[in-house]
Parts: sequence; C-alpha cells; structure tokens
Amino acid sequence: MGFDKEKIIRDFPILNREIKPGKRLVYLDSTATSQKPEVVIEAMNDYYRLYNANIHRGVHTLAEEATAMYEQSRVKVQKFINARSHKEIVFTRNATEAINLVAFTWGRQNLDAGDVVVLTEMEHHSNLVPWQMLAAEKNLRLEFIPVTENGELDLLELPALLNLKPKLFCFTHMSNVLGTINPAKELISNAHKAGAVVLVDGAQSVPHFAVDVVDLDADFYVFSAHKMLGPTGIGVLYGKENLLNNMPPFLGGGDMIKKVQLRTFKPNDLPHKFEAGTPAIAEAIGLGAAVDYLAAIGMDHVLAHEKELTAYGLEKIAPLEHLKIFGKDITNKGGVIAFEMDIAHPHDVAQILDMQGVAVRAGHHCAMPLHEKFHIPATTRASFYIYNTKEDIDKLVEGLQIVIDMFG
Amino acid sequence: MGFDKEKIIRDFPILNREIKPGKRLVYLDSTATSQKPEVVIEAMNDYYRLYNANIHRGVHTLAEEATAMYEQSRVKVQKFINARSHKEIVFTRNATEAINLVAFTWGRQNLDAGDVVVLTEMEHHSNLVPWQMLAAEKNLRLEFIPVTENGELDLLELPALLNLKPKLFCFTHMSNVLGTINPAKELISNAHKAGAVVLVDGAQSVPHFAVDVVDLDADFYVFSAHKMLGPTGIGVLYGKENLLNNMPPFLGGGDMIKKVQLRTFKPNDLPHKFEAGTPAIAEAIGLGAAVDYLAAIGMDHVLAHEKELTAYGLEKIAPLEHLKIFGKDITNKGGVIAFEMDIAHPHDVAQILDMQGVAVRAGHHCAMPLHEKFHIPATTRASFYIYNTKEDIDKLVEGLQIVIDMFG
Amino acid sequence: MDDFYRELIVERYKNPVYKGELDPHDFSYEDENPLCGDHIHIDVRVDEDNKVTEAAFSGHGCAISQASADLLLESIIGKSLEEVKHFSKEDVLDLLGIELGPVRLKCALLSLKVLKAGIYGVGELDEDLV
Amino acid sequence: MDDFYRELIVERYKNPVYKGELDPHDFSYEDENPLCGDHIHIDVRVDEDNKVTEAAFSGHGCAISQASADLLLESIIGKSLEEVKHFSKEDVLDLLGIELGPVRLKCALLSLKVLKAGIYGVGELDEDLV
Ligand SMILES: Cc1ncc(COP(=O)(O)O)c(C=O)c1O
Ligand SMILES: Cc1ncc(COP(=O)(O)O)c(C=O)c1O
Repeated sequence: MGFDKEKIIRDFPILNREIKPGKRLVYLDSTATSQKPEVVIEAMNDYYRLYNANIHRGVHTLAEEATAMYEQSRVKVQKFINARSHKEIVFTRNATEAINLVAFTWGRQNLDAGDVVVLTEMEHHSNLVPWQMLAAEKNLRLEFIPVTENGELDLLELPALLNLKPKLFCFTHMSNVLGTINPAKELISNAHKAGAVVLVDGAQSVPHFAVDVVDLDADFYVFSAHKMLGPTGIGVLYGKENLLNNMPPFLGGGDMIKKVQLRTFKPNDLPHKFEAGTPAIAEAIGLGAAVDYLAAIGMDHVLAHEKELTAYGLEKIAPLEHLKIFGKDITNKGGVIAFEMDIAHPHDVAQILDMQGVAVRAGHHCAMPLHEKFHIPATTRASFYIYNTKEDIDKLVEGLQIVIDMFG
Repeated sequence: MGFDKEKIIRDFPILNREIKPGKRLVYLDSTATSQKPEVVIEAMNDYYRLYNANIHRGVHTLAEEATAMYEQSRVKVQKFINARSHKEIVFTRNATEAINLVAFTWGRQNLDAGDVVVLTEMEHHSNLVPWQMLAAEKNLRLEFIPVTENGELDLLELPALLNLKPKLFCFTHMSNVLGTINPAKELISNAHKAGAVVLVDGAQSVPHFAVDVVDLDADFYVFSAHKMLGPTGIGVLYGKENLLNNMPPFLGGGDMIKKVQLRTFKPNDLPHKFEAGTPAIAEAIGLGAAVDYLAAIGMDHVLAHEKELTAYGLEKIAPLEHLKIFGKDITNKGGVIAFEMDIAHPHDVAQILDMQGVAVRAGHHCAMPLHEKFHIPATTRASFYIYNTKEDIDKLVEGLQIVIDMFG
Repeated sequence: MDDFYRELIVERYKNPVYKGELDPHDFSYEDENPLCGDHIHIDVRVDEDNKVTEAAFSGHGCAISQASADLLLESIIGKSLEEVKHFSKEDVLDLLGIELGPVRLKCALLSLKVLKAGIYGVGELDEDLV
Repeated sequence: MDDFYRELIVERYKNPVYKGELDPHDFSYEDENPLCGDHIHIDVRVDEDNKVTEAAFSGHGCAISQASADLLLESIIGKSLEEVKHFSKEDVLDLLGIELGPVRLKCALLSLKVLKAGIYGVGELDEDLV
C-alpha cells in the first residue's frame, strides 16, 4: 500500500483519544510500546469470536484453524526477517524472555568460568541482567564496549575486547535512548572472526527498519511484538537452526515434548521444543497481522518517514533554551530524541506535556548504566513511529515552551 | 448475576459459529481451553483502542491508566483465590511457566542430590517435565502416588511416600483427563506435617470451583487464564509471600530490577521481581474481566452446573455399546468425561464428531504416563463449562451413535 | 453419508488387504506417532531390479493411518524403489481421496515416512523429507 | 494556568523554605527513588517532649518530590513524633493539593517515607507502611 499518511492515522483508533478536554493524544512513546492498528485488534477478535481453540493437539475444526493461523504467523515472521526456516522462529513472551532463554540454555551449556562475554554500555536492562545473573552463577567475565560522548559505540575499543576471545557478544541493534543504529553487520562479522557467538537485541530495530538475519549473519536475534504494532504477551527468538538444535530445552511441559514417561521425556522438534505449555495463540495471530501491515507499507518507507521526523524534531527542539539533546549528532539515528532540561526534572516535563495531550516517557528507560555514565539520573524521551506527523512534533515543542515558561 | 443459562450463552459470540452447513458449534473442549465471553474480549479491545501504553514507568495519562488496570487485575485475582496480598500474585505466561518458575528458583535453591519430590501418576506433563529436568540436573528422586483402577489417587500409598521426608510435593487439584478432584486440603496438611513444601496445579480447578489458597494452605498454586474465560498468554503463580521473598529472581530484565549497574543489579520488590520485561498487559486486563465475570456468576453455581451436566453425560453415554468410560465411578468428579471405544481410534471418533459440529479432544491430553498406566495410547475427551447444556450432551451422544454405526 | 470417512477408508481399516508380516524380507522399518499412539511396521520384498514384489504392514492406529498404509502398499507393488522414493504427501492424499488438517495429516503420512526411512536405511526421517 | 502544577509547587520547588542540613540533629535519614533518581535526606531536631523543633531536607529530584518534602517539614514543626507517625499519604496529598498517578505518587511520598524510616529507626521502610 506504500506510505499513505492519512490512511495510517485512520487505522489507529486510539489516536482519536482526548487526553484532556480539547487535547487530542499526541503519542510520542512508541519506543516503550507502539499503538496497534485496527487490523491487528480485529485479527485477535476473530480468533476469540470465531475459532478460539487450543492448538497442535486438536482434531476438531476450531483447533485446526487455530493451529494453522498460529503456524502461519510463524512463517510470516520468518519471511519478515528473512530467516531460512520457520523452525528458527521461537515465540516467547517478549524480547526479554528471548534473551533469558538463550542465557539459560545456550549460555549454561556453553559458557564456563573465566569465559568472556562482551556487551555494550548502551544495553537495555533486558540485555544486561540475564548476563549478570549467568556471570554470577558461572563466574564469567563481562566486558563492555564504551559509548562515546556523542552517543555511539566506541569501535576503537572493539579490537582489544575481541582479543579477549569472547565466547559471546550481545549488543542492541538500536539504542532505545540515544537512537543510535549500530553497524550490526560489521560488528557481527568481526565478532565471528574472533570466534564469538552473537546475539542481537532487535527490540528497537525490527519495528523500524528492514532486518535480514541471514544477511547480518546473526546467531540469535530477539524482538517484541508490542513495539511493532503487535499485541503484548508475545516476542520472538530467532536462532540459527543448528544452534537451536543443539541447545537443551528451556521450560518443561506440554507441547515441548515428543514423549513423556514418569521419570523421563523426549523433547519435541524445533521450534516446539522451546514453547512449553499453551502458547500466546491470539497474540501470535495478532503479531502475524502486524507483520502483514508493516510489510504492506514497506520497511524502507517506515524508516524514511522516521528519519524525516527525527530530522525535523532535532531542528525544532535544538534551539530551545535550557535543553540538551542526548545523542544529537549521531550519524545513523533512529526515531528517538532523549533530552535533559536544566530547569525541570524529566518527570515534571513529562507531566506538563501530558497536560497538553503529549505522551512522552521520563526516566532511565531501562538503561541505568548509560544514564549513570553521563551522570544524569533520568531523561525525557520522545519517539516516533509511522502514525506520527510533523504537527505532533510542533505540539511537543509548544509543550516544552510551557515548561520553560513555568520553571525557567 | 447468578446462573442465567440463556444470558451466559448469549455472552459467548463463538457459540453462533456453524462448523459444517447446518451444524452449530457444540464446544466440549473447555479443558483444553475455554471460550471467552464478549466482556473479556471487549476489555482487551478497550485497552488497545483507548489506553494502550507500557506500564509502571510512565507518567503520561495512558501509562497511568494502563498501570492502574494491570495492577487492579492482580488484586482481582488475589481476591478471587483469597490470597493475603497482591504481592503473592505473579503473572506468568501460563500455568506451565508458573511451575517452571518455581522449579528454577525455589527448586534450584532448596533441593539437593538425593532429595525426594513426590508427584502423582495423574499429572499433566507441565507438572512432570519441569521436575524431571530439575531431577536430572540435581540428582533428585521422584516418587509418585499411584492412581487406582477407578481413577483416584491411591491414598493408602501416601504415608509411605511421606515417610521418605520429601522436600516438595506437587499434585493437580483436578485431573484434566479423569476429572478427579483431589482432596487438596487433606493432602497439603499431611504433606506439611511431613515437612514438604506443596505446589498445587490448579489449571483445572480455579476455572471450575471456588479455590481459597489460604484455607487450603497451599505454598504455591498455579493456573492459566485461557482455561477460565480469559485470554491466552497469561497465567498466575500464587506463592506465600515469605517463600517468594526468599527466592532468587527468575528471568532478568526490565521491570524486575530496582537498580542496575554494568555488572550488578538489585532485584525489585514483589511481585515485580518475577515479572521481567514488558508483561502481558492486555492479557492481565482480560483476565481481570474474566475473574469479574466468574465471580458475578458465583463459583458454586459454576460447579453445580458442571456436576449436573457430568451426571447427565455419564448417564447418557454409559449405555453406548463399544464404549468404556475412563474414571466413571470417581467420587468427586469435575466436568470431564474421557472414554475409549474398542471399534474406533479416538482421532476417528473426534473427527466424526467434528462433522456434526461437536468439538472434543482426542489424544493423550498431555498425560502420557496416565494413559500408559492403563495401556491406552489415547482417549476421546468431552468436557463441560458454564456455556454447555444438556442438549450439547445429546448432540455428543448422537455423534457417538454415528461412530458406532460406521465402525461397529 | 459424510464423504470424509469415505467407504474406502472404513472398509480398508476394517479389512486391510496388505496387513501382515513378511519373513524373510529385503528391508523393514517401523515408527510411531506418539501424539496418538499410531504405530506402523512395514516389510518389503524386492526383485533383482529393485522392484517391489511384496509388501505388508502391521501395527495399530486410527482408520486414516491404517487405511493409508494399506493403500500405499497396494500402490507400490511393481514399482522400483527409485520410483517409491518420489512418492509424495500429495500421492498419499490422492489415494485417500480426502483433505486433512495438520494433525490428521501426520496419521496419513506415517506409513510413507516409515517406508521411505526403510528405503533410505536411515534412523529417523525428518518430517520435511516426506 | 493548569491547576496541576499549582503555583505553590513550582514556588516551593524553586524556593524551598526548609532546604538545608541540621548539625547536630536528633535523627536523620535518607532514601532515593531509583526510578527517577529522586534523593531526599532529612535532618530533624526534637525537644525533651519529642516534639519537632527544627527540620531540614537536602537532595534533588522532581518538583513534586522536592515541594512535598518542603511542605511536609513545614507541617511537622511543633508536632510530636507520635503525631508524625500518623501522617498518611492523604495528608501529603492534601498539602500538595493535587491528585497523582501511581508513578508520581512515589515522588510525592518519598519524603514521608524517609521521615518515618528516620523516626522508626529502621533500615528501609516497606512502601505499604507509608
Ligand atoms: C491439569 C493441567 N495442568 C497444567 C496444564 C497446563 O496449562 P497451560 O498449557 O496453560 O500452561 C493443563 C492444561 O492443559 C492442565 O489441564
Ligand atoms: C533495546 C531494547 N531491548 C529490550 C527491550 C525489552 O523489551 P520487552 O520489555 O518487550 O521484553 C526493550 C524495550 O524497552 C528495548 O528498547
């Protein structure tokens, strides 16, 4: 369908919401979670109203329809990120669980005392804490690519870190605070040369630009549906088939088994081996609809639209007094602008913006170490997606002017 | 609202579905997953259409509304099972994940080589495999309460098993195949006297009768929303506060932390400590609506209705030729009838019933060891819930007569 | 009555033509579908040109799995092993003359899976290869 | 303008009356809200009847947390510690004169939490106790 701005806005019922009398919602918090188009909501309603059933083991019509739709969503996701096989797509609750799954299975199996894991200083807590927990259990050594003053990975440090022969390298494809889009392909290729397995946190990339896991040659790639127009309650772990095949199962229970006796079990084939219990069926179907919607627009259009908004936003916000943009000059920046104001705390900024109907996020954005590094406890963050417009940014700037008038 | 049969049926849009021309859906597979009333579907739609946002960290209106609704659902669940505090209610993906959570945290922390874990022969795979995995890792000894010919727990064996001083005892409150409702309170009290911690699999009990975790004195109690009129993608772990407090966290990531530095983190308070990453927000809200709906009907009415249907079903099915009911004479039986036919495989039975619009399940129902014990590879299972009627059972019997005519 | 359980399937299930065992045989194989307990064992005899001369199956399971085994063996008599290797999912469905959902498909294809695994002499055949 | 950021709050945030440190003091305590980095330290002096004679806070954070600390300290001067123990969430909200969502509530209540923890002499106070 291409990028039809007006149609897109009509597709999101929530954008009609009045936040305060006369103040329509201006949603600038898509990095936390995106809004959902009506087609995604309706895909799940259809499941619940027309063919709700448990999957995989049922012979009756509803069960067969539900199974087919669930598995079709898997194939849609596979195609969307260009994976080689549907067996490489494991449904999890969210990106966080996907990372933990790798830590609990591949990590426990392959990492031993003294092994080095390389991360970066710009990681989201979800790509830090699982490795800290594993490091504590196994006595691993965690090392970090620093972030430059500018807000980019300091790649000059990379060779030294790779020289430590890390077994694993985990990094975010795009920072959820700075907006930095990291050079994933180059990072992966260097890490592979050093012998590391690579996990990419794609929570902020898959929603916003085209991702090809084969071209990137990522070993593991994770993301969440709720940030890409899909429902809450479902995320994705992509893993290369041979890696997934050699990993032990994660959670035990129904569906992940082939055969069970009282004291032993035989795990199921991929991808079911990693999906224990009744999965998020409606949610998988919703994610399938979200993928269809994004694919119809075209991820290149999505990215172009966000780049345009980001450029416009930076231009409009930069001149404001008392305001400093976090990561302003990043070369390759996605649709995220975080900033501090020396006169007002981010919570106050966010609340005053909310009174204008403008929804932004304030806090550490689950990236405390990054904030600590720059000695800022919290920032205010505005982020953009397909349904945002330049008028939204104008509203943001008006709101910031009110903050300045009040606290300045 | 009490038990208004006609209103209840109107509340479930799927019951209007025609499975084959002229064959309306007769849904007898609620043990696998229940259907959802319109109010549950609409509660989730309202979230997505009116106040969709990520929770806990947001200051803007949508985030505050979403957080309030999410946490209100937790309180609804707390009240529904009469837990002492909302801190004792942890949202998981499903009952299966809840059991695994306990195995990975409490289990890993408290069980050591040689320790005994007592289970039963009627457990669902989800309450077997996690313990098998832990037993393999830790060298635990798994012991099982046998099932009698009749389909009940052989409680004569209990004292000998408790004499082994098990550290943990896990059992299902109600069998998803036989329908046996186990004497949970008595089992728990005996196990406590022997010094065991007790986990109850409530996947089939919470949907069908009143459960009071304090009266039962269960240490852990788990269930799934999708079997109790709620959505897929969310389940519940109830745990006593002091147990949960002393357990290490499970998955690492956003929301489960209080503070994160590059190499260390401090876990959050209960219940957030166990909820890593963006949770199933819409699903929690849907579960809250399901709990409201069940509470308005009254769980005693729900149970009475199901007992009536089960008695009627047993009476109508028993005389059929070539058919043997699995667990017919169970003293305290919930709304589940599983059976074998000596002339036709359960898959054929289910498929022929499906041609009449009657949805039943065929297979091992994730209870292979139970089937193995009785030397039957698979059974056909019909199960009842609030929206079923005696006419549904008549349709089932008509369908079974067709099977007999065809294969007899 | 319903075209699904075509008379042919019920008939072949009740009175299979190729049920039995062959001893000696040139190869044999067996497998099961743990989901429903279907179990199929197949024995095959071939001539010097590797053409199937005789085949028999034993085991138990649903009407679909048993009838499809019976129909499959009937259709391979006289064919070369090379030809049998090219038998596909669609060929089996054509024999049965019905459409099947994903769960029942596994029942229908069990015999083909067993047969091919026997021919290739492999342990367990990936489902995708059928 | 908007009644939320009542003039009072912005005024007290910009020009707090009770900001500072007391040395010596009878007790002091501090805590933070890691979510937003709010940090409050409170020093209190009491007389022989355990009535608060002087109080001061230091730290940093949002307008709500700072203004509520300032207003809270103002309102406890002259009160006995027993009375201060009975200060509730509602009392603080009354001082601020606004309604708050769950996240901002934590900002507003941080000073009360610190104050009570200081009085009780405990390590970290359960949020429920505030
Ligand atoms: C007794 C019992 N326990 C556990 C489960 C697992 O529930 P879920 O698949 O929702 O995790 C089920 C569901 O089939 C069940 O019937
Ligand atoms: C970069 C990044 N990684 C991981 C996550 C975690 O996603 P989820 O909470 O859906 O698991 C997020 C979401 O905030 C993120 O922005």
